[in-house]
Amino acid sequence: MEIKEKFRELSEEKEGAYMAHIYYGDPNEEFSLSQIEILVKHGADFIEFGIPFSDPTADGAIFQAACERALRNGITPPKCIQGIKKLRENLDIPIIVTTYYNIPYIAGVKAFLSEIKEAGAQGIIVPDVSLEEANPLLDAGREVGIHVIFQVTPLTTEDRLRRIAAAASGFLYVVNVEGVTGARETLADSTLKLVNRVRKHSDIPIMAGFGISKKEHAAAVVSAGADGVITGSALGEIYQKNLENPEETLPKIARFARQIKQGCIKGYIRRLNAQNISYEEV
Amino acid sequence: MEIKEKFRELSEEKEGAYMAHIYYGDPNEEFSLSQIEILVKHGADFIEFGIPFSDPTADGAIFQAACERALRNGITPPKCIQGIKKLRENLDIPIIVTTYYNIPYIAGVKAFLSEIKEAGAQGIIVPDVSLEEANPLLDAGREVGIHVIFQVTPLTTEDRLRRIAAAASGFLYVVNVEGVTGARETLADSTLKLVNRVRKHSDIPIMAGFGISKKEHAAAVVSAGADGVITGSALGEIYQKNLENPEETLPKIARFARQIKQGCIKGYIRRLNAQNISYEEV
Amino acid sequence: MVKSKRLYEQQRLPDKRGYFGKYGGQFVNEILMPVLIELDENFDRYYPTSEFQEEFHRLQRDYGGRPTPLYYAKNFSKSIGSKVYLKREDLLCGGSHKLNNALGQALLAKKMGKSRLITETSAGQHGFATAMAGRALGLEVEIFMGIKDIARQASNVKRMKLLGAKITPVKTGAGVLKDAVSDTLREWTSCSRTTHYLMGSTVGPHPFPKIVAAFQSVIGKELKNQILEKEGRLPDAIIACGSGGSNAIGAFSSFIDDNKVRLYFIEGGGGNLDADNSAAAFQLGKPGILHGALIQVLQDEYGQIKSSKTRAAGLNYPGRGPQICYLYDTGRMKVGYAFDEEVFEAVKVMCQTEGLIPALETAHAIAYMLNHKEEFYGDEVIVLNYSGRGDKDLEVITRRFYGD
Amino acid sequence: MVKSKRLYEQQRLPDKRGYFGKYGGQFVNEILMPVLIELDENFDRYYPTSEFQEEFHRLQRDYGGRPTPLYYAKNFSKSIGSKVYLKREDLLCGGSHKLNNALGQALLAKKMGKSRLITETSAGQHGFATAMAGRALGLEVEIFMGIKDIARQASNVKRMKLLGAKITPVKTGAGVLKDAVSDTLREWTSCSRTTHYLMGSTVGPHPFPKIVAAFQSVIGKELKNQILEKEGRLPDAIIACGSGGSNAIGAFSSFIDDNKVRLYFIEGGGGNLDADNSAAAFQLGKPGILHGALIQVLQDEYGQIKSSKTRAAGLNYPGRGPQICYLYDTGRMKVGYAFDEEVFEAVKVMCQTEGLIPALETAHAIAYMLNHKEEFYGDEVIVLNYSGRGDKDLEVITRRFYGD
Ligand SMILES: Cc1ncc(COP(=O)(O)O)c(C=O)c1O
Ligand SMILES: Cc1ncc(COP(=O)(O)O)c(C=O)c1O
Repeated sequence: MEIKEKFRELSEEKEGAYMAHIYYGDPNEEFSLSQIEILVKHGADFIEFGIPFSDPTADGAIFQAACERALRNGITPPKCIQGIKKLRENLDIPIIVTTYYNIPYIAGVKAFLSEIKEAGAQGIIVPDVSLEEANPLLDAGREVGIHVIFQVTPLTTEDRLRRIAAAASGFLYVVNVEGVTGARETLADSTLKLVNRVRKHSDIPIMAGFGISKKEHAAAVVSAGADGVITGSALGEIYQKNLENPEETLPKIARFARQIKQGCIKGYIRRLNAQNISYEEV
Repeated sequence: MEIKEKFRELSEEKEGAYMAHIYYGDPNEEFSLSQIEILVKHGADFIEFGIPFSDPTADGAIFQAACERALRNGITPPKCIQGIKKLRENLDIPIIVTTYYNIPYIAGVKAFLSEIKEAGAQGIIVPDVSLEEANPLLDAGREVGIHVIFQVTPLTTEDRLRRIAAAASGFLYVVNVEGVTGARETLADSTLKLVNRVRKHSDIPIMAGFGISKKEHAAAVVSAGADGVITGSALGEIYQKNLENPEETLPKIARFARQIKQGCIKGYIRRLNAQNISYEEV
Repeated sequence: MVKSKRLYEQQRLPDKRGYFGKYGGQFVNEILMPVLIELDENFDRYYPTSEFQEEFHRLQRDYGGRPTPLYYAKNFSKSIGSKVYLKREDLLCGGSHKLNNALGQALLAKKMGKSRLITETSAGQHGFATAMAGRALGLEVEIFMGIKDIARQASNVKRMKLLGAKITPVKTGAGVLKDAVSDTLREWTSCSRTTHYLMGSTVGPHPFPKIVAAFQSVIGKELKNQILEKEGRLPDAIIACGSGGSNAIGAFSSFIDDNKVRLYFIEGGGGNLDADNSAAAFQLGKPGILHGALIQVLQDEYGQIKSSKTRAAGLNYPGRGPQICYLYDTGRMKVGYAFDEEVFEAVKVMCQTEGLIPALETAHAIAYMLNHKEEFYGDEVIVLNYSGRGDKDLEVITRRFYGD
Repeated sequence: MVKSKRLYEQQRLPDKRGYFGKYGGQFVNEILMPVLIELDENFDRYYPTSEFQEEFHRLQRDYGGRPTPLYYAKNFSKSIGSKVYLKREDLLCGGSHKLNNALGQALLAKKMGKSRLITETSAGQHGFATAMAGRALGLEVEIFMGIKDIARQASNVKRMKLLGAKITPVKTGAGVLKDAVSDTLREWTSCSRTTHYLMGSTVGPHPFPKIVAAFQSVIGKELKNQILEKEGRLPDAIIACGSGGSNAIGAFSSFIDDNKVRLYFIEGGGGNLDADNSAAAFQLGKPGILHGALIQVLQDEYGQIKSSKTRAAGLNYPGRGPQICYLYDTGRMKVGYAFDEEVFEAVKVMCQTEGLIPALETAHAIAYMLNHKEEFYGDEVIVLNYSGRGDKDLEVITRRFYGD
């Protein structure tokens, strides 16, 4: 399913979007596949499919450990791409690949994007590619038909925001940086501000990520105007507690996904309420 | 007995002089007293009576250890002076005190010389007083009646030799420095040279010391023109091997003294022989 | 090696985007972009002012001990067969060239209103230099250090602690420099408003390679004056060890346009040139993106970065800085390497000829000269950038020679 | 303190017999007299020549790293309440002022045709400096070191060994510096034709105090120019730690005639001022003869020399050099002391204010200032002779602060 289509579907359903981020192959491919299946079954609208990298500088401790384990257990980019293919056998929702730039760079950017496209991915996030370095990625993405997802932060200047919004496709990934927005400001406030700033330049959907681990976070962020939320290390935290038998944590993961998705729905309703648009409580 | 008298007596007997050097109080006073008694009984003509000092820089390892032990066992300069007094009860030969300058300096040079004089000593050797620093000692010595014994070495320049010979009284102590006279030159050769150099300036008796531990050394040095020899650490070496019961080493010490004294006698005869002066074999 | 002079005109590189030829750039998360832009602007704003220059100069001179001497190593020269001068960065406060850069960036951070410095360190030399600079300028210091390096560089860890720096152990990855850099970058994303990341070498995203090179260029400036005074001419060659390249670039800086001055860059050969046993990125690596820049880097076929290996902690980084990569690519600079065992021998030779114990890093350049005497002629004047003293490596060196 | 100017005219002291007032002299065995006379004559012959001066200057500059900076320690000044400058002898090659003298004497020994240097060391700083100077000038080196000091200064022992110096353990006495000096004197008597005894401080028989003071006087000469440049006037006080006194005399040298410049000399207080627990010879000693000179020295009622005690190995000597004794006796110089515990605190203060880890010896002067702030006024300019860096003491210092 195309990204745009998914957002249209969700807005028709009056739901915020939920994207779940995992690193494929941690601790093994089988678990990643089952985990994704469960996530989708219990509410995920997008899968952020991480291809592990040796030096994931934009990730925190949980995902660093995930990458390390996956690599130690033999995961490679080709195996990841195989994984996407396998998922596609029964999965329709958008898959967004996340990896660090050296992986596509070494494979050849265009070749890499073609391969993930062919495997069934819709977009790519490369957290260590700034707008300044994005041209090769953007060119290849356009050619191949892969959305290049950009990140913005509350610190991003107006000028950059404009230029990023212009280059962006699929959606914008809003990073709520801890410590940057000031202690007293809430997650919702800072999201609201950033959404308003983005809206001046573009109508592109906005997904808010980093540090979302509870229904309330999701609800707050969506009600403040985000089109959806992304959870990452919160998931990793669950199964990392039982790495011997990670499958045993799947029920917890299911519960977590349901919670976040509920938050996305509640937040959407709250926003509509605030805007005085009539709605039906789900 | 006065120093001069002793030398006269020895030349009448046609014997080289033997001075035995010990540090008093090592390992205890009783042993030092018995040791001196034995030395005198078996051939020593002079006793060099060492008052232990904490930093005997002109002494080698054997005598350093001797000083350290004696001090650790509680010896003090006053006890040493008491020791001289005790010796004088049955001893007639000259006693030459050896110590480092800080001992008389702290006691007061003149007071110190008076005390040792009173106790029965005839001379003093202070190995760390150069001619340049000797005036206080010389003045006090003259006043009190204690000979100040100087050392000369093969390296001593002609000018210094002249000045030292002029200041000297009692005898001159010739130090045969190891490593200075060259490896091929024998003990006798270097002594001969130095004796000849001294003789240009003075008729004062010459005693050769440092490194003499065998009859042959003594004979060689005396035959080369020295009036006698001094043994030091060779004695220490003997009793240090049995510090628990040093008295057990006294027979060895006796034998050693006899050997050295025999060397002194033989050397004297050899010299006379070489000078074609008639003599009677003893 | 007939390249146009302009190719090497330092002043023109990097370009505005931070590129030296194809190397460099700003491969970082959007979170860091505003910070890097702020840094670049502030550097361009403060650095050229006479106020900054004077303060920097005073710190370098009075705190750091600059100028460092250029020493004609007569005895060592005999073992090489040409006239060898040592540029004595070992005499800089702290024992290596690292303080040049630390003082410069700390001063810049202060001007920018930051109250805290973070950085990473491997040999501990850069961390120690940062801790000193922080204290001298009244800034807090936190240092990220791989757990393996913490164990290997115990004495520098003690030094940093004594100066009140917070040491944060990095357990991820192999627990070495590369991992510490990653962690420091992460930390920076959460505190950049108050905190400056004091990058320790000519690596990382633009403008770091430019800034570090500027602060280290004092080495080359002094060197040029000194050699002209002593020899009346430029040297025939300059040789430096390196990983990121800051001491090398510092020494080369005033000579890049003089094609007749040969430049040598010596990296860590490690145990041997087998895949996982070396730090020789020019021998075993290829271009890739690590820590914010496109550089020559050790990696596998898929682009996963590999850990480097060498006994010299300060060379134990899988990437070469962008400017060094560019100098190599254009043929302006020759690269070489030395193996650990050769390096220990080189330490011995320097100790016994000149009475100087070099850092293991520095000893790489020494080892290269000893093993490639044929490249240096009898009438030549060579300058070896003597980047640091070996005190920090004393344990390792003596264990190697005397066991335990 | 109204003394006639001539009293302090450096150039006139010592007199021909090596006396500073009543202190000094040549209390040595006749064996050494010809050697000392030869040394004195050769020093007077070579030292003033421009050839010697140039060679010495070049070594000091290019090998040693002179001039050392005069650093205005702004942050430390705040803790004192006056303007404090540090004369940075810690930046000299090897990490202390000791190399000034070692290079000078090694050069002299070479001119005299000697092929070997012997010396003793306690902190290891002087031994290390001698090993360096020996290597730089191609002379063999043997170093006598008390067994206790060998254990305490393990890292400097390693350094000296690496430079190929022979280390001879001294087991006699208390196995500390005083005993090592005695052993080196003994050794010298047997090899003086080929060997120079490179005395490490302004102690020993004439001409050593004179020679060492001359070679260290570069500190004061630089200091005077530097303070005049920075402050346009002489300092109000100069403060230095010491035992033999070489760093202090070096720093004082250009100011002895300027009565307005107060001079402070700080000795090792040790644990406390109880009889056997200190190195404070001015507090607990009296005039006596040790190691060839009449000096202020720790001793018992009979004149047996006592061992000193302090955590700073370089101050652990029972005697003060003759010139220091004289400066004290004439009232020109004030003496003070600092206890071990105060010294450790002073290390901490210097680390945390200026990012500099001082040698334990140097920290005595720092401690004195911290504990006697009332002696230094707000508008005063004080120079602290920062004689060495604390690397050699790192173990002891960190064990004190962090345990283990
Ligand atoms: C003494 C010394 N030399 C060289 C280096 C390598 O750094 P760079 O490549 O930045 O010169 C280091 C790094 O710690 C070092 O300590
Ligand atoms: C750093 C330092 N300061 C001071 C001293 C004391 O020596 P002096 O009294 O000769 O200056 C030493 C001796 O080793 C030392 O290492």
